[in-house]
Amino acid sequence: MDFAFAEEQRAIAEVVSSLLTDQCTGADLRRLMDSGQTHDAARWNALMELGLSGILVPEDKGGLGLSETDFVLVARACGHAALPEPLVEQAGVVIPLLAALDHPRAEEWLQKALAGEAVIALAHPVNPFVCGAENADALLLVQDGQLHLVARNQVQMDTHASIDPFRRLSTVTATLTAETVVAEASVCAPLLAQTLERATVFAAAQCLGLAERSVELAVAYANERTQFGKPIGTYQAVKHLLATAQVKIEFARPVIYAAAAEIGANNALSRARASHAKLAAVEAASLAARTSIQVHGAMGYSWEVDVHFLLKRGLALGGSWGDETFHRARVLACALSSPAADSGFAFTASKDTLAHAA
Amino acid sequence: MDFAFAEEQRAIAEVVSSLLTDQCTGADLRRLMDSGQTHDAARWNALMELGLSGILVPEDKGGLGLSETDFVLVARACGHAALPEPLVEQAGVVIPLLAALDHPRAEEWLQKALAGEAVIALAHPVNPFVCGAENADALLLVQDGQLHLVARNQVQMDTHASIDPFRRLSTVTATLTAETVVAEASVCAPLLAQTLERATVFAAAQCLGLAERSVELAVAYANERTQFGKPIGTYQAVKHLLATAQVKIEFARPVIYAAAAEIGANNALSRARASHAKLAAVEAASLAARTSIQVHGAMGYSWEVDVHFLLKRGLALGGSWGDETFHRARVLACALSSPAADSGFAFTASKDTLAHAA
Amino acid sequence: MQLSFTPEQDAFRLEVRQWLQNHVPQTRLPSFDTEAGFALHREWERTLAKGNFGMVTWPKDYGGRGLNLIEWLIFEEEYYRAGAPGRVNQNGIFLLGPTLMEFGTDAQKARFLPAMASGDEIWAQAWSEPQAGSDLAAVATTAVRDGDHYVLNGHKIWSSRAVFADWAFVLVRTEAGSQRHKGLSLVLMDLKIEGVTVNPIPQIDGEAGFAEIFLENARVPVANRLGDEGQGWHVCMATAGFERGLMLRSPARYQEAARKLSALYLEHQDRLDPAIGRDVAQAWMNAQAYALSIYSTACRLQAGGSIGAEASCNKIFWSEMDIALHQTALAILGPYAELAEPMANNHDWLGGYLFSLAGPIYAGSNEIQRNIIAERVLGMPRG
Amino acid sequence: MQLSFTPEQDAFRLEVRQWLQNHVPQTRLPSFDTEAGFALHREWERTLAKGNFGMVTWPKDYGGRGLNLIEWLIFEEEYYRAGAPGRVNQNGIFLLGPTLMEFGTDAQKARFLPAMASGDEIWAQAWSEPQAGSDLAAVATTAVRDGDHYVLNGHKIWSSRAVFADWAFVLVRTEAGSQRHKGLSLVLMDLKIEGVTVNPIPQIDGEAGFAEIFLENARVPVANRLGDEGQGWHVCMATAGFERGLMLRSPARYQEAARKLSALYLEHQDRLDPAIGRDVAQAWMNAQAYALSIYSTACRLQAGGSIGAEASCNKIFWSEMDIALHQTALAILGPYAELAEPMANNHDWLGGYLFSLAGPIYAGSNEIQRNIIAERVLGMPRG
Repeated sequence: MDFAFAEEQRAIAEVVSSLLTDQCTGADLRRLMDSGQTHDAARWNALMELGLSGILVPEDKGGLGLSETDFVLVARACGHAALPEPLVEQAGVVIPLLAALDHPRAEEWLQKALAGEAVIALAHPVNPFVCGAENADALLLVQDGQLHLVARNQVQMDTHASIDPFRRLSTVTATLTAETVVAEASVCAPLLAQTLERATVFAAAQCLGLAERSVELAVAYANERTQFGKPIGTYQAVKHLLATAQVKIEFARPVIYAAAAEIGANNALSRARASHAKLAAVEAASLAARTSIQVHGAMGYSWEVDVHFLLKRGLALGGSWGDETFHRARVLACALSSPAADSGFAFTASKDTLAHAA
Repeated sequence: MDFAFAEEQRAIAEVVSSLLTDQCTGADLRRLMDSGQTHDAARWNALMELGLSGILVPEDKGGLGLSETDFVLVARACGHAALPEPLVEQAGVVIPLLAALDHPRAEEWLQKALAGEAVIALAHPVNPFVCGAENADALLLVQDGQLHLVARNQVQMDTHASIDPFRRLSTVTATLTAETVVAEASVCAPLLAQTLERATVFAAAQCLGLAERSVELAVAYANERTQFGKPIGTYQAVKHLLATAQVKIEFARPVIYAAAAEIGANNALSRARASHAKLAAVEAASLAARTSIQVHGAMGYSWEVDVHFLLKRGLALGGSWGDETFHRARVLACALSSPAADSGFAFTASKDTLAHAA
Repeated sequence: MQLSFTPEQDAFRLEVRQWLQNHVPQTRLPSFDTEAGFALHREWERTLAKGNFGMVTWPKDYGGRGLNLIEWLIFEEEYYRAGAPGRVNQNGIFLLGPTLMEFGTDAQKARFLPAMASGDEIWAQAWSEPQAGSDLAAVATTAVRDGDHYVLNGHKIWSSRAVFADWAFVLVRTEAGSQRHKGLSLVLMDLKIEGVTVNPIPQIDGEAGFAEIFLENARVPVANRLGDEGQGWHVCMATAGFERGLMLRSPARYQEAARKLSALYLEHQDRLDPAIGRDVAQAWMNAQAYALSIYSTACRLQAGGSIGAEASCNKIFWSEMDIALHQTALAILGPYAELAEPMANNHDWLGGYLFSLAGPIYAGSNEIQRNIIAERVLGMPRG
Repeated sequence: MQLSFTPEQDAFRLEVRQWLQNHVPQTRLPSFDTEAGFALHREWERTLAKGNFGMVTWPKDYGGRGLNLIEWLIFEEEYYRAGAPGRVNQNGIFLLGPTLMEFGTDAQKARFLPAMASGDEIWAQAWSEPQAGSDLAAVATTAVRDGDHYVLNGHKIWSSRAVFADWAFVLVRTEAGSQRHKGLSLVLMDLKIEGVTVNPIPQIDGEAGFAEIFLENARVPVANRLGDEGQGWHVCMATAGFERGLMLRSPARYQEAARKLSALYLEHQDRLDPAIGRDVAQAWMNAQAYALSIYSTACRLQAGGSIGAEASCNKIFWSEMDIALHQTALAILGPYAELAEPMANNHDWLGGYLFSLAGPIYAGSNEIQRNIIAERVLGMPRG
């Protein structure tokens, strides 16, 4: 039993975090927003140069062969910066799926994606829209249970604006044939299920970063801004609002980390944990952003401060990769599944122990 | 449209309130509790001498012929004092039911009840227990849809203690025959339904009184008790806790009054209103009592202050006359019944208006 | 206690309903925080004025209908039920209009009220400053007397409607060196004069609902001062009383929102966590409770009562209800919630949610309201 | 990161489970805040001590098992899973025991620890006074030196377990005229000596979980002072650190409660508002989150870290979770919730609810914890 991250795991996230502190400031976000674009090529290239695209890809496929625990702090750092570019979606979700496909066309696109030469969007059945399809070079689509891989120029899309200035939501159609198939239904289903778990946990990790950043911004403002002759951060009401948000954060964090560590178990508890992580993180991000807006006063309701980016990203992630209804149902099913057994514990003791005691 | 109580309506409640301020203090409650009894005969007699037992009984049956609006402030005053004796249950619930029965035995017991010579308990199907059956002289029981009236000595009961020191909960059995019937099923059903509405609204009114008292006690304590060199009532955290409870109270109050005034409409909106009144009042009473306990600190968790009487009464009333599940279902049904129509308004305009506009 | 409408009230409701049926634009207008939307909303104000439905609560002498509060509530219910446009004239109707009637000279009333009522002049509020938000007494903008004019210098912020409005009522310091609440005055200023620069501030929803106003030697006639010199704080507080009290937030908007929420829930119920039904029921109850409370207060006021610190309870209640109601809608929409433009036929729940987030902040933050409740309603000591 | 147990940990779990299966009383003991219940719980402490399961976290030198934190969590999980009795010895295990080990003389350790471990001497805490609750530094009880003794005079209140306990650790002012945190000392006092009067205070649940203690010239040997004279505040804060930190509230009790809540919901599900399922799911999540957080902290502490102000987050979380969980249970029980004695086979949800209401108050009120989080975790300025 060890709940700590390894030195290297922290170091990887620190590298990403440093880069984003430099290149993904509020001013950078505002400039990108004003340009009407959703991605910044220079920042994307800089991120790709860190070589993290293959972090979850086995070494024999050209990746680093690391695990979700090695990436969860990176996802958190991306949330903290409200990063517009799809590092989490690519390195954490789509590329691992591509790497799991046993098909030459998938292999070809995998290598491009690993090299930072292509971005691949995934139309996962749990999401009614594909986020970032416009900027993608190829798309993974599901039809009749089969997974298809098609180039961007072979699809038609209908694209909507999101409240998040850096997201575009598309519905995608394409003429899919036997040639475009990259995985048969029997292979596809478990891979999509596994992908959903990863995406859920990494969405949660991003929300954790969003929540932490919202509180940081509010604290900095409250400590500086004076009203009635003293910093508003000295008022108990302001303190208690932020303390309440901080408690939500503190009790989302270990759930997210455990969900990342346990993802491989692929059982009812690990799925409930992923759902729990997302519900708790989305709630923490929402409360922290609303609290931060409130502490900032009218300023918080404007575009002058960065909180609105955090609020909107949290809102978008809340509805992606399964909404409240979806995830709460998974949690409740687990909570009610076998309340007489050991399921109440945080971790399952080994089967042997249980067998002995039975 | 007039939302105000008449002078006389306030005066009636004031008389009850004055009597209880004298004769139902915290010390009185503690003395009764120590005696192991649930009722104080002297206080009950004093209340009966006010002549309110027939307030909701038609004049031709020996009552005052007044309406629920005339009684709702009395019920609130009884809640405020955490009155142990069943003034609300008798004058507000059981006696009006008795008066609506067209049967000589009912008439006989009605006259005794009006004279303060008998207490009648009602086993309403919505309640699994009869409260106060032990102290009753007769009981109204329902079997196969018929209403029966039997003297206390004809029933067997199994009685349980309530967390509220002044309530006893009984399950009652009796040999019921054609002779004990006082209302046939066709008459009984609508009367029981009407009784439920009254009991619901008056339970809500009592909870309003409980909530108001809880806040009063907390404010008095907070203004007097000093910690760290100043009254704890000067701390923003304490103020905000109590302000939050007060907001709950302010937005339960008009719902309860409207529910009393509209009870005669006997339609989906009036029933939803009664349910809303009870849900809001129970929630206000619960929050106010918990807040008051918290403001009182360790003192609030002891029997030294009166808050625990208020907490327990609120808990007991919360589960009586329909619990959360029961009342929320009625509200939701109304909210979803015809959302395209005028049901969203607080009050229904006259049918003519709607007909014209249609 | 008599909770039903009189035949006259029913008749008035019918009149309003029928007029609205004939006049409300068929399609939703663009936001009045856009230039095109502002013009269309101004047109709508003119249409209302022609039907004498513009300033219904104003006395007849000033071109209103002289509605009492209950009639106003009926009007509002019908207005929201009909899906009529938001009121770009809101500052005039509820804040400056009543203030002018109470504090204005006859000449001021004659000059300003008709154009306000007709929609020809739309008004902005210019009170807050970067260092004077919740703490309004910290206002630093100066107005120095120069003959028949005041010369204004300063920086106003969070000025609602100011981007496209014609006039603003501005809180200034007319006594040099005065402190806090003393030495302030309220002046009525044409936003198009020299020395006035209005910069939009994009709001969280991307629209320019606020502006900052830079004043550099802007000259305002002394005749445009509202109330006596040095009485600005007093006049503002009277205005804030209108704003914070009954007037600003009619219950009808919440009842209409709760009704739409019920419809949304019914539409999606099959695929939803049934627990969301509890939130829908709660939204219905909240909207009802708010309406009943306002009807109750209206009756009391009509009987000669006055509104006091309990208005702070209203503020907290509606602002929290509004957020919760919209959160429920977004939970129902799930993955569709983030769409910047609502799906066909849908209400703009997302916009409403973002708007609701301002609720706890403006018109006196909820923290300040809780202090007021504790101190003035419950009688707790000042800190 | 490695979230599974070692074979040694599994083996230890099995050992605990089997011992508990053989020793936990078949029927629920009466509350230890009754005389009979206290005696039975003391017997249970003796049984635990015989099995060397009494003070499992104490070092072996002091008669404990020297369990590390993870092993302690496993022990607690098994303990709650087995439905074993509450620990009447809690003050000794978690508060005074560790404090004695840190601040006690060898003679004090030898005199007090074995009897504490065996259950032969049960300890009460006597810190608060009528005018010193949250503001503990306002302690007024005096201890005047008279030869080898201190002579104690004063009035202690909210003393947990004191009604039936044998000894108390008492915070007193040993320096006459000293102010606030200065001049305080902690002394160990036999509750049966002359000059000590213990009066039970009935709690909200009718039981005497608290007492007040009147001290009238009670003589305590100077040798029973814990720590240096005038160091009482320092010793208390160290003790409070144990209390507020990881130790007091093991996650297992909430996980067991959440498990029972799931079972209760399943039993009544058919007649319930499905929205209650959301509360059940939330209770499960809260209990899991709390457990994960404690496991995480335990790992950090074992790796040499220290627990800081984040313990305040724990306090707020468990106290609010506990109330919400029990409210959900009462909502499920509906009209059965008010029964003073639970129905057959049912958990005592009502008692648990009443107990949970003390959560936000004791061990540092949640208001104070929020100040600590804001100031020490978030770095906000003192008021």
